[in-house]
Amino acid sequence: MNSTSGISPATTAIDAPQDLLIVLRHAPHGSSWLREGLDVALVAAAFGKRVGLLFQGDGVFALLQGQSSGPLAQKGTHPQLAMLEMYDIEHLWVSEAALAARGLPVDSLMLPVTSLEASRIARLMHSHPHTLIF
Amino acid sequence: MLVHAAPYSQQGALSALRFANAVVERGHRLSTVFFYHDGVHNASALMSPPQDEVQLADGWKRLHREGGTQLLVCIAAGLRRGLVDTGEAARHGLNSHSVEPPFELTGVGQLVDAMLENDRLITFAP
Amino acid sequence: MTLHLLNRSPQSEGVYRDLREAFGDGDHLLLIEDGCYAALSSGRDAVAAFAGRVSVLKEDLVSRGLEGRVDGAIEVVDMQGFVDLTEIHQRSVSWF
Amino acid sequence: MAINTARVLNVEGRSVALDPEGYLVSLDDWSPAVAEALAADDDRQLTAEHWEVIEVLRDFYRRFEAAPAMRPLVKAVRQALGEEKGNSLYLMRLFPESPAKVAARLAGLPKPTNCL
Repeated sequence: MNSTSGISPATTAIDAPQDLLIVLRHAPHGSSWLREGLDVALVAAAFGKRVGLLFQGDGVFALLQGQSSGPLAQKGTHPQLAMLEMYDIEHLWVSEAALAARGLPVDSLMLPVTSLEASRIARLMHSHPHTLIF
Repeated sequence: MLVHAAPYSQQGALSALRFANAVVERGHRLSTVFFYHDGVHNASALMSPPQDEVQLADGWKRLHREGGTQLLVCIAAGLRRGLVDTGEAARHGLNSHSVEPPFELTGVGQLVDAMLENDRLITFAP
Repeated sequence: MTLHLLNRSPQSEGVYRDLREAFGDGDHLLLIEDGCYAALSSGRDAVAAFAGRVSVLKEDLVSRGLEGRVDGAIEVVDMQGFVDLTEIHQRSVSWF
Repeated sequence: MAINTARVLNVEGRSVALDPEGYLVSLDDWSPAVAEALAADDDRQLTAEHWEVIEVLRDFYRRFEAAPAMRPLVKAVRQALGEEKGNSLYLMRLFPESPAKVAARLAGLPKPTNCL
């Protein structure tokens, strides 16, 4: 099943491999993995590389609405996600199973993403020449 | 090669060095080691492990000396964690530094370039 | 064809689950560091999905006292074998 | 505060601490008068055109909590001020050397990490 919202399917098709795929597997705030993974994505995009993001595992929590730096006074990653558009990073994929396991409906997320079932995730990885996992 | 693991905290730093040596022994060229996340601590000039333990810093420097491997340290990840060379110390008004050649502070852009220019990238994580 | 490196024990179920999603035809898994605990017969379930396409790094087994306990379906490789795998597979990713 | 003060700029009777590269030590110190003083310190004169871009930068920072690299800066300027100004030539002319760095300093954004 492939559900899209907001972005037209043409721009999120998995047969549109980017120069670099960044896989984000860690939740916000608890570690710097998500932040530092997004930093690599942003820098690569600033250099004119085409970058796609795959949210997998706890990385899907990055897409939750209502995040803030709040009482932690620690920068969150939600402004980085909001900024992706300014860096022309438009290919956002998410693991359907990871969302389901965490009880998150795809239309409740802060950005339009394409959710992928497992077999399509393997194909997504294969179609990209370079992948980094964070 | 991309190293995220801190020295002496996680095995990843040692695994990376052992793999690097094996790759070089096989006759491959290891163009770049890029240190990111907690891996930036591998660049500390102040590491002082006991004599009877693995000398990681010597191992990294040997790769540079014998094979010309670039030892690149992410500047943004490094600055946050206290990995600073003389140039950045001046830029930030710090009166000491912790990174010396052959380690070089550099941007993430260099990681992206290295990834696109080389035919393999192997990551060692914590 | 991708070489997947994994360094977590099978008790870290999430990372094995994510790897299963990403593991494609022709891919290979190399267990390193604490990942070598998945090479024991007790780890069979964790790596069942990759059957026949799993190796484990010998030096990590030996140092952990596991060399004689590896499940028969898993191939033991030394550091040279690790290099071989990176030569055979054009891409590699690391799971942690 | 871990950021070192190298010198102090006097703006309308207030002391504004600067780091060794002339960036604000405390981002809260920023005001339009501080921007003018930072520019004067650089031998720059701010025109209405400069101010438009500084406002775009401050808005960018408010929205995304980060200073933009050159490409997204160009995109943000294009979105706010139109095609004519949303290009790197225009920005290079306004802020010679490095628009993303120079304009970020004047706009009171954090010092770039030199990451690019």
